[in-house]
Amino acid sequence: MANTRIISTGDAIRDGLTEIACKDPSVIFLAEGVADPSSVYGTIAGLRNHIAPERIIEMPVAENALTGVAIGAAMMGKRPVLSFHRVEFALLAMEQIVNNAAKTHYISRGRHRVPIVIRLVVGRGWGQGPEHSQSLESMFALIPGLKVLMPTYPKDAKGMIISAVEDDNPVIVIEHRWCHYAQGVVPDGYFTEPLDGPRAIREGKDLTIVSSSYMTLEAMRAAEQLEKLGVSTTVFDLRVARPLILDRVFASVMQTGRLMTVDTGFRKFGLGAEIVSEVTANCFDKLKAAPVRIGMPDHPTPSSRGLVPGIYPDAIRIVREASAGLGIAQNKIEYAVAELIAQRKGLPIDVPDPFFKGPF
Amino acid sequence: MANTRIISTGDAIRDGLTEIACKDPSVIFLAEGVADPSSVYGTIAGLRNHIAPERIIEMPVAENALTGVAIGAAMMGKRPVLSFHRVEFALLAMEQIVNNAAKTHYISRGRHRVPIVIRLVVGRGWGQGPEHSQSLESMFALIPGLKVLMPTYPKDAKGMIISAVEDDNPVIVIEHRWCHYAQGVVPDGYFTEPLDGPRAIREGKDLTIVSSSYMTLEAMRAAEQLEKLGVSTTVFDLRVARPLILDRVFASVMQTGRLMTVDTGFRKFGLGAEIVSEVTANCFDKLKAAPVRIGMPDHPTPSSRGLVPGIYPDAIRIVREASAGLGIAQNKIEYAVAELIAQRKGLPIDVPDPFFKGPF
Amino acid sequence: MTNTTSPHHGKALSLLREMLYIRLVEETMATRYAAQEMRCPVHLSIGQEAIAVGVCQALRQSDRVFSTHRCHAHYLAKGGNLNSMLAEIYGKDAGCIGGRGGSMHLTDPEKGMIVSVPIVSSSIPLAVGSALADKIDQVDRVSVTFFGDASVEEGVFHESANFASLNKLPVLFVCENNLYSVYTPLRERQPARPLTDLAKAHGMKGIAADGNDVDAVLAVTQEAAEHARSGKGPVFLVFDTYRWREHCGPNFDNDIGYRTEAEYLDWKRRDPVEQQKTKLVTAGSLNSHDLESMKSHLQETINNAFEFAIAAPLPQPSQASQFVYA
Amino acid sequence: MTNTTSPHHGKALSLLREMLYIRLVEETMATRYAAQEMRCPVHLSIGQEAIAVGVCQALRQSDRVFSTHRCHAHYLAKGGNLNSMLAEIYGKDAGCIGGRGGSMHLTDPEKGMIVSVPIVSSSIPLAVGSALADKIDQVDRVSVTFFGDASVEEGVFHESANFASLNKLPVLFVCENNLYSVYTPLRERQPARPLTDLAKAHGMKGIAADGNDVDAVLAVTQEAAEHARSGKGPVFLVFDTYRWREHCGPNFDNDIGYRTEAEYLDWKRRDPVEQQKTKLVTAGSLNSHDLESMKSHLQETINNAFEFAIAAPLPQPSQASQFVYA
Ligand SMILES: Cc1ncc(C[n+]2csc(CCOP(=O)(O)OP(=O)(O)O)c2C)c(N)n1
Ligand SMILES: Cc1ncc(C[n+]2csc(CCOP(=O)(O)OP(=O)(O)O)c2C)c(N)n1
Ligand SMILES: [Mg+2]
Ligand SMILES: [Mg+2]
Repeated sequence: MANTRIISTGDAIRDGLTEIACKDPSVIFLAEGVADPSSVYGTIAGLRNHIAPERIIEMPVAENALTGVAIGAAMMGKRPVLSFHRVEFALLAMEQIVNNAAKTHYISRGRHRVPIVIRLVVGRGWGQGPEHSQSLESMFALIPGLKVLMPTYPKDAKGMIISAVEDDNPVIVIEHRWCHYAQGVVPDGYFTEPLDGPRAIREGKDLTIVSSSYMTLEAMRAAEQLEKLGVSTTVFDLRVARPLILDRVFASVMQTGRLMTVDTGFRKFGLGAEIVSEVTANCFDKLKAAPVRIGMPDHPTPSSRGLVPGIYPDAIRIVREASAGLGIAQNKIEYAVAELIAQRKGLPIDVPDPFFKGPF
Repeated sequence: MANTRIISTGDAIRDGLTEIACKDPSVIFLAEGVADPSSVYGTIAGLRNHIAPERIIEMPVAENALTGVAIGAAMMGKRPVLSFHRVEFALLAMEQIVNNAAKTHYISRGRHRVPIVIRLVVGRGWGQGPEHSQSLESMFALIPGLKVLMPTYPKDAKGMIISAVEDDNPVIVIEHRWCHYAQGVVPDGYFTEPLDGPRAIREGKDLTIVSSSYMTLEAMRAAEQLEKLGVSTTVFDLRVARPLILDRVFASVMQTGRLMTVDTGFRKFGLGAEIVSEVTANCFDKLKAAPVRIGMPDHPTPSSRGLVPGIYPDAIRIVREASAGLGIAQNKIEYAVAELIAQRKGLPIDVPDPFFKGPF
Repeated sequence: MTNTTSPHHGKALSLLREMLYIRLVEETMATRYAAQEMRCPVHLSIGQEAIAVGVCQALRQSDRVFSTHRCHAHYLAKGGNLNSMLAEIYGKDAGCIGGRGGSMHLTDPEKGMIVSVPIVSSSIPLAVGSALADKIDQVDRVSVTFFGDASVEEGVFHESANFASLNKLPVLFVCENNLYSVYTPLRERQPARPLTDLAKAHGMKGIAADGNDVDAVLAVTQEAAEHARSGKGPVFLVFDTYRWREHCGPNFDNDIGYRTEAEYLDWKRRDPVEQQKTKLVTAGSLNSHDLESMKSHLQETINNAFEFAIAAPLPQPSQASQFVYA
Repeated sequence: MTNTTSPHHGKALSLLREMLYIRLVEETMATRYAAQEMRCPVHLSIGQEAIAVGVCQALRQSDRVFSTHRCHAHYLAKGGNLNSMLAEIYGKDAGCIGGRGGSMHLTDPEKGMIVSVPIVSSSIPLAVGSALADKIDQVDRVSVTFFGDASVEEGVFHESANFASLNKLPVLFVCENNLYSVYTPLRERQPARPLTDLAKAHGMKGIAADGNDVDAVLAVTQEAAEHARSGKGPVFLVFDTYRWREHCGPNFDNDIGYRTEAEYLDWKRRDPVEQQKTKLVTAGSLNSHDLESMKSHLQETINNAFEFAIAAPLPQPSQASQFVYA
């Protein structure tokens, strides 16, 4: 078996990209500051030591054209990895993404393929403000022809990013900036993870949670506390928002009768809406209560730390909403909440939690 | 009372825009071919006879900047009406729409307002193909700060478009090209319709349908046949996809226990997902069956008339899916379907139906 | 195209034949459109044929072309299969993409007709991406993006031009300036200045030539292709021309008021096909008999292709859900 | 800004004071940033002050400014309230927008600082829209859009320029060319050519001047504003300059390798504040005592503003859901 190391999701993504870049000479990289001292938060750092400089392409601040350029190169046999520092910048490239990336294989009756990876980072913390913090995954999940990934944990992220580059379809990878800090055990070298949808990372019989990206870390913390309250919880890390394959979730809800979805993006019109609708359609007779959705509130995200309390869903909210329908004594709930607060050790609201550490 | 005439939704929109343009000198118009012989399918024709030419502004083929220009003018006191011939063209302007249009009021703590109207037309028929036929309302409905309207009937469309222009928020109006042809009685002169959400246009006690835009016309045809099958149906014309106010729908489902949503856009991640999730959350105990969603299938829309049968939802599909759970004899269903087919009088699949005519 | 060319025919004659071929294809389409069997929008290039032909004749088969909503001429000039084109426009399974796209999406990858995209300017960066791939692989291929005069109004044109110029990519940006975007004249969309100034803004070589003179188009494109192929960077080519018929559809529309019959007649006098014919006749390399036989040969091929397309079966609805994912 | 100006002070002195004021505000920010109380990204303009000041001094209060992520200097130069700015950056309720945006969204509409937008080039068309409104209303106001050298890479810049030029709108496109986009030098993002060629491409007047010489900036902006105001159309102004500190944050970063200390020192020798100081001293209109008193006056105002911002209360979480809809 391969050696392993404890590294962060950000480093795992870098390692994965480096592996596949070394393995497949058709992989090319485009980004603003592609080889600068930061190299997209270090996630594409050091490529120059491994591959020819022609494959590392600086992009002017021109997201729409450069997405099209990457699509054109992909149609002609390259495997471009395009990295944007924020999801928002991809709003400039929606036409290329929705039309040329998503539909060229279809329209060409399979003659062309668009094996492009577009990485989008969700900002959070340190006053990012309303235009550097949006998590718009449902905008991309809406579009047939795209694949949409939301990796959470280091090992999974490394294997998924390699699979994404190897996939013959356009793949949008939404990376939460705070996931970049999550630590975990990751095998060295080349390996892939299947892009096959939600994965149960904790099994329980009373409640099914489907959470994505950073919210999975909060859901796992919540599940620990819920266990103490006597609620045994299955947590699915969504991983793949499109194609959305929910069979395992159906099977779980068939047992638990209860579903909660937790999005990093907006609650309204978020991923949770589709998941809840499908689960309701498939598990109607087994549902013990209406599924619950958690996500960002229906307004832009302000910058000030004074304004954000209560906006970002967290383990506390999950515990409160999950225990609501289950007749758990209020004092027990408050005890669990107090423990969650204590875990944060007084850290300000706008920096990543200390619980990120530790092997998964 | 005002005089009335029977006109089409397209003409009603033109009349509404002309009324408000005459009433409010701050209303300006921008479009590609703003005053050409077609003038956006005639929906902004003849303005030159009513208002100063400076208020009718030709736009170069530059959707992103011109959306920004309209937003800038709106912030400075104008009420721009921007018309795009296809929803797809707005994909180029998503950054301006999602950031500057939707958030400037919020970010400026209410100091600025963006009273802009952006009209987007959904294409259908005559081989439009995959990039001239998309109905992407859920992309816009996702964004807090926007209002999203989907007018269907002539009178409502005229009143709603006037209300949209008078509204102090950015309003996206998604107009289905086939709705443009729908005929109905419309009062002359100035009047408004409230932008207050779904409206029941038919009342029944067995089933609640929430349909939007062109699909409401199909839903109404279906409801007529369902009546003959003994299923009494409430049909809500959604009208407003954001803000999504569903109280009346909840009240109806509380009675009927059954919900069906019918979208012009994709079924997956469509408006129906949010509606179903909310209704399930609010009416769980009264639901007799899992809500059913109908919408476009999970692939792009091809051009050939040979490929589209079965793709666009229609009255026949609504009748079949609605009667499925209700134990209606198959021969009765086939009879209703046959009648719906007969109503089309052998018309090809890719042109609007004859049932568009007649006062509503 | 048709394989009637014998080796002793000169380039000039083959240029004429290509243009005539495209002209006849589209005129036949225009005639037959009223039958309502071509059930998709059509954007004809009648009057603009010299550009497609002149440019493509300067290319190698391995060079790549990227086109727009107005793609028939590019498709044919690059050697695209006529049967597949017409079957596509008739929505048939035998269409180049099985009826999925129709007239605005013509594709024949084997012939280097990579893709046509009906969103204005949307295919421009694709051509640049193709050139980037070739540059990385050190292949001496040229990628060509055809577009109209309105396309330079879209930001993505500028973004693409900047990137192509910066990286000295082998791209030809071919602007067919037919003076209109739908019904709107150029002067109502752009300030007055030579379109080649757009090239200068991006540090790129720019050349303007008469788009109705196929020899001129061929000559400057050869120069440009040589420039791009040899690693000197992209070239922006501007060809003035005129669309004879309506923006979308088979009819003439000089009566509806957005342009004058006089303007049309002025351009019609400079018909690229007639001009080339006259050149050849004057030079004594073509007589009216040869011309007529060329015409009837071409028309026969074309008629056969129409019959093929009309007789061909529609695709099955079940195919509509195929090829969403590779 | 501060109201210490007495009428006999000349323009030159007030230019110096404005620049010094901005310099001292940002240097104080840099010093205090480590306290981790300004919890948002900050993009400092230290080294670039002459452009904000020279441009804004050529404007009327009723003229409008649209800015970017790097907006502090524009905000202050246009007369924005310092207390409100610092409170905003400290995330306080008294901030110019109540802590909703932070450092990249500074706004003071009463002073004509209409909006700052941190998406590159996103505010450019807003300024054009403002000018369109004024043109329709026949108001002789000028709208100014400040942006960096990378912004001209975005298509929306070109689309905006084309439209403004076509309609002869009173817009000044002010490009602050500090040679970098984050860590990437201009030469790795754009081909070599004068930036003013971008103006020509859009049939627009373009002027380049030394962005570290406030007199030069003022002079060309006065000329440009006069041009735009009198209906002759927009003007593209290019000012070369240099950002002294890191792209985002309070530190120097010449050690990390994307640019050289030598380059920085070269530009530092052309410090806009020092140059103006020298001019005044040489002309005998300023002595070191006046200068020191000016400085300490300014610093006192600034310190008070920081104390105000630090002491001001945070907004209430319940406010976060307000003002979604008007
Ligand atoms: C992004 C976008 N905006 C608008 C349209 C509608 N449209 C289709 S063709 C066309 C005119 C384009 O003019 P030009 O580029 O000069 O090409 P021509 O039709 O003259 O060949 C327009 C505006 C579109 N297809 N895509
Ligand atoms: C559309 C978009 N792409 C990328 C970014 C990230 N970004 C923020 S500032 C910046 C550099 C802009 O450079 P320039 O316009 O020269 O302004 P400067 O920072 O030098 O003042 C970049 C790329 C962004 N904010 N918006
Ligand atoms: Mg044209
Ligand atoms: Mg810069």
